[in-house]
Amino acid sequence: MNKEYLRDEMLRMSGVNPKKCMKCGKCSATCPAYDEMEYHPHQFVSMVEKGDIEPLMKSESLYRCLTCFACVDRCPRGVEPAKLIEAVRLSVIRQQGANRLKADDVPAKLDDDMPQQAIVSAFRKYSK
Amino acid sequence: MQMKEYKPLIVAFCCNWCSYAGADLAGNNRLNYPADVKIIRVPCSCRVNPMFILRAFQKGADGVIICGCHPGDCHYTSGNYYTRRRMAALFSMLDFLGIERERTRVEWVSAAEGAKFAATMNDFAEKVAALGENKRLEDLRCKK
Amino acid sequence: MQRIGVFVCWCGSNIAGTVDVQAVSEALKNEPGVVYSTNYQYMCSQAGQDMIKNAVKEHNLTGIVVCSCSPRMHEATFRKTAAAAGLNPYMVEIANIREQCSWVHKEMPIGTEKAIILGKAAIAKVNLNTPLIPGESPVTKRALVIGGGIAGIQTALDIADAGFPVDIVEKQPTIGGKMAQLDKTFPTLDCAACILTPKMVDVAQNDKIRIFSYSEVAEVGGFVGNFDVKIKRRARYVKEDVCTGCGACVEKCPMKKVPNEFNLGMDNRTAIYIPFAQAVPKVATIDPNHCNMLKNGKCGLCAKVCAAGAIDYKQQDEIIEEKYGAIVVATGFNPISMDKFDEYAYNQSKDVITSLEFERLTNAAGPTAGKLLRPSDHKHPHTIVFVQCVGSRCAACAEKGKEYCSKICCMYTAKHAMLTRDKYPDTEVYVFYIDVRTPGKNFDEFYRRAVEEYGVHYIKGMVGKVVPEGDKLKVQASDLLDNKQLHIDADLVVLAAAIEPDKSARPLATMLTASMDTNDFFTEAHPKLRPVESPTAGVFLSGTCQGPKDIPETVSQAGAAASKVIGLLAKDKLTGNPCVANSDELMCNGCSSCQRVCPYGAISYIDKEFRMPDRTTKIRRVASVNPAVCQGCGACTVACPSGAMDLKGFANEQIMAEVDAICK
Amino acid sequence: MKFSYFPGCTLKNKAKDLDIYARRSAEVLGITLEEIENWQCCGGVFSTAKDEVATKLSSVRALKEAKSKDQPLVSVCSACHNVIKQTNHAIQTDKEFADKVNRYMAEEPYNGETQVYHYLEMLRDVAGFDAVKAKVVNPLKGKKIAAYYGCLLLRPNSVMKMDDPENPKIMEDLIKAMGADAVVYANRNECCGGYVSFESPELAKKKSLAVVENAKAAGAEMIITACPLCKYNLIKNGADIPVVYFTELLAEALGVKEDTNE
Repeated sequence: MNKEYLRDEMLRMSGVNPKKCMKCGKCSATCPAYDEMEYHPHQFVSMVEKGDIEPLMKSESLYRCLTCFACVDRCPRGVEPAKLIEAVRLSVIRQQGANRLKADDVPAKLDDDMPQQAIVSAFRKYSK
Repeated sequence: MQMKEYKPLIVAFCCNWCSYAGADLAGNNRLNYPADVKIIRVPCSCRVNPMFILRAFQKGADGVIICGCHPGDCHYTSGNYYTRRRMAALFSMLDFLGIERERTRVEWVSAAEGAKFAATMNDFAEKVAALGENKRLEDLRCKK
Repeated sequence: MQRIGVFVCWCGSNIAGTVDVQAVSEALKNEPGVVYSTNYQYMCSQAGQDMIKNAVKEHNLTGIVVCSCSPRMHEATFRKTAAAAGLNPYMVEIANIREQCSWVHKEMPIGTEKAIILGKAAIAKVNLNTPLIPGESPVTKRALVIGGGIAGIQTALDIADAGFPVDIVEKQPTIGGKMAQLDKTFPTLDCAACILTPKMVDVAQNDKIRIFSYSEVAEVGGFVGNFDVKIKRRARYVKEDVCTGCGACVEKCPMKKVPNEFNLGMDNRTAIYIPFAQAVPKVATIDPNHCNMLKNGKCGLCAKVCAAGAIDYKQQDEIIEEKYGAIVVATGFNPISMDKFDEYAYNQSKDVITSLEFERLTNAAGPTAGKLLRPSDHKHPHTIVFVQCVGSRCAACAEKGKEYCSKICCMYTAKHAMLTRDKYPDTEVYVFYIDVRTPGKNFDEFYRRAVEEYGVHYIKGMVGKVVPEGDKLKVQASDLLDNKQLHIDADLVVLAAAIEPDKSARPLATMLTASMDTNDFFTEAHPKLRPVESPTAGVFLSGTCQGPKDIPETVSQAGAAASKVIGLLAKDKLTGNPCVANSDELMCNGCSSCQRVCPYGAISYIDKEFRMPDRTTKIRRVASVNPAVCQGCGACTVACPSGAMDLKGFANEQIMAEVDAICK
Repeated sequence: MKFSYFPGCTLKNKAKDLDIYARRSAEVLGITLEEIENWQCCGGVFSTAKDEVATKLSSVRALKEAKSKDQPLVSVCSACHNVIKQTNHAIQTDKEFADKVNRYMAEEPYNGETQVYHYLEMLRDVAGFDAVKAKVVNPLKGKKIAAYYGCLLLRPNSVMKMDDPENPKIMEDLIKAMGADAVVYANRNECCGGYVSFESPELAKKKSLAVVENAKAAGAEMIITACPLCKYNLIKNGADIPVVYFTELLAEALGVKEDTNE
């Protein structure tokens, strides 16, 4: 896919300007899911800026982001990396047949105490 | 019938510290721009009273441009900010009166920007010429 | 009616090549007011100038128009010529037919036509010119320095050295400022006290310098050369001229639990105190918020033990009034509050400290007598994490941090890291940085020594979170080069807090009508060419009040500010620019619009008595321009709704006449 | 004072305690909660994508209903509050989004007029913690309680504006008002692992334990939270001190916990 197109699409969806990044790495320093991620928040910012988005789309990292907004709040430049991750993730699951979580898979993952909130949130994050 | 070639009449107000010096630099570097542009020197762009601009249009000017130091560089610290605000108000009023937006302009030209000065004047003169003669505010009593 | 002479210059072929100078001088002959018109090869030459002088006499000229090069080139020359011929120099106008005509137009007819129009505009203006005489004002030969840190000290010493009296106003009980709190100074590692305190003594002993400590500037009036300043001397409840600084009172004071601001609250002082041993002036001060005698009339021990009888519980704040010719602002900086950065747990753990606190912790005169011990349990820290850029380069939101680089942090952190490793080699030291910025003489070499010789771990990345748990500080950070998240159990975390201008600067700027930027740093008259002057005449800038600076830079700026002050005070009279604003009192309606837009505070309002047609008198509030302060920008002339305000030399009528001449 | 109340799906099922005690406590404090009719699930997480519209409509409908009654909107669940408040903010600040949303709204458009409160903000700003303190009949004397905020209550701060996101004190102030001791610990605003517990329980476990350990190290005997998912994660991953909803504790302090005639 065309790099510029993909990048512009991500920027439009997220409303993020990755050029504001000063590459301090505080987003990745603050990320609670860092060790579970192949690409880290600061890499999302720099790779999206370069249009290097396809590797991100294929990465499991998309589903490890907890949407806790710590990177958004602590970024000294107001870059908001979580919004970029969300944009890339959405652009994947919006593709046909790309749902990560299917209704049939849910029962196996449930336990008695799991709140509804967990299920609906996971659906929002993993499926379209 | 052969029309006489139309030449616009353009008045440029230039602040003494930046834009007037920028115009001098354009001269030093022999950068051409139309002779239709006549410069009036003012200490600061904020010295330009909207009355001067109205008077120019009244007397038959086709375009008026105000040049000042770049925002933040004003010799008098904040004069060009006043210019920016005042001219925004004036230009919208002129627009209301039917004087096209392209006939007025505020431009920031530093003392080092001779090239920018010439380019600005070329562009402005071209745009004004394209609009043709300005009739709206001309006071018929001023006609000889 | 004026009698105007027009002098068209050929400038060799520079003008004559594209402009028919003969035609120009002919065409301008018949303009209103013109009685003489000629042209010559080089008007600026001696022969050309003589030609003008002779014409003035011969034709009884009252005004001169020179059609030549830019006024920025030779306006001054021709004004002198006019003056030599007995004319007022401001009766000369230049039509710029070189830079703005012959050099930018190629064809002779076009150039000639434009030159004639420019000449007409200049003639139209001269017809309305009036002789202008620059105002003169006397100079009070005394300077005021506001702030007694290293910047203020150096400026005062340099001014006094040139023989002018100087007063220093310092709001703390002692001069010395931030530098007095520092341990060592980069990149030479000499001790701050060793180089600062002799200067403080010099100030104290200099008979040209007066120190108003524990004092603040309360009001500023007047203008360059003639400032009237009110200084509030806060009551210190100790007679300054009687106290010997023996310290007996401090020893006996029973109120020993007052947080010591000199050590940033890391230990306590007494209610009557001398901030530190080398304080200047070395006199005690009673803190009225903590003194039992002042609060409820019980105690009075210090008065009993004071052999000199210096204690005076009845002392009151006092306002003194002084006159100054120049004012130097040296109000300095403070580290920003860490309240908005609690991801670093500054408010949650005593062992998360700022760099200035670290400075006190390692200072021999500090709370731990120079031993590096953790504030919480006084144990020696074995792992120290330094975090750079806390609040600096922060553009996310204004209430959190500062958009600018604080400039000094990279170097002092390298110093702290190096000194720690030098004194305590068993300590692991980590520095988390975004960039290491070390532009300065021997600065980068210094930083590299910290890395290469002292084994400080420099890691590119930021700290995201500090979690105090047990007696450890769990530091979570990123290592961008290794693409790893690090977890370090630290004993001490040191934050390089951004610096900001002192809070007193903003109200002071208002009093001085000196401009500030959005960060509350004072703006300089020109960022490159006039870096130590404020745009407000007579106000000069020294040190960090103008922007982040280290000590060498501060000292050189302090000296530069002093030299500007000396240059001003050396004059007996100040000659102003006569092209200043001028209000027609009869037309002024007293609305204050002009006052609000004036960047210099040159306009004030006075109550003036007017005689009415019926022979009664009426008092009206009218604008009055101080010609010594006005710089002649003309902002007020446009703001004035009644048309009362005008600018000499660039009057409404004159500019209108130019417009008319061009548009004819 | 009357509030429109958005309970949310979990509060009708697994987190009934959070709901019931919130209602009872509000009553004691003289606040009426009117449950929004036909509310729909908020979706649990707010998508920050500007072009994501349909998933935010349930929040908009609730907001619009509150507006029609001229009432502020309150919710207790952190997730519901986060989604509703972010949606409201998006409508207020992103005109394109507001236009798209309003294509789904019959008749009256909605432009972000409703004021959105979290129950804690309602206690602080409307009832006042002093009033809460005055109504306490069973002061929780001597209890060392740690507030767990998680991420959703506080972040993103530019939208939520509830408290200092790095050093919040709203729940600590409530704990003090109830007569207990508030334990302050750094991880109280760190994520528990959230919905990722669904996919990678190990990650959730690590994060949850870090919170619990930090609270315990600071001396906590109990953790309170406003979020069903936080509570689930902390308990499931082995919290060995009680984790309860703040409303349950509030009801206890106000003396309405045992009153089960709902």
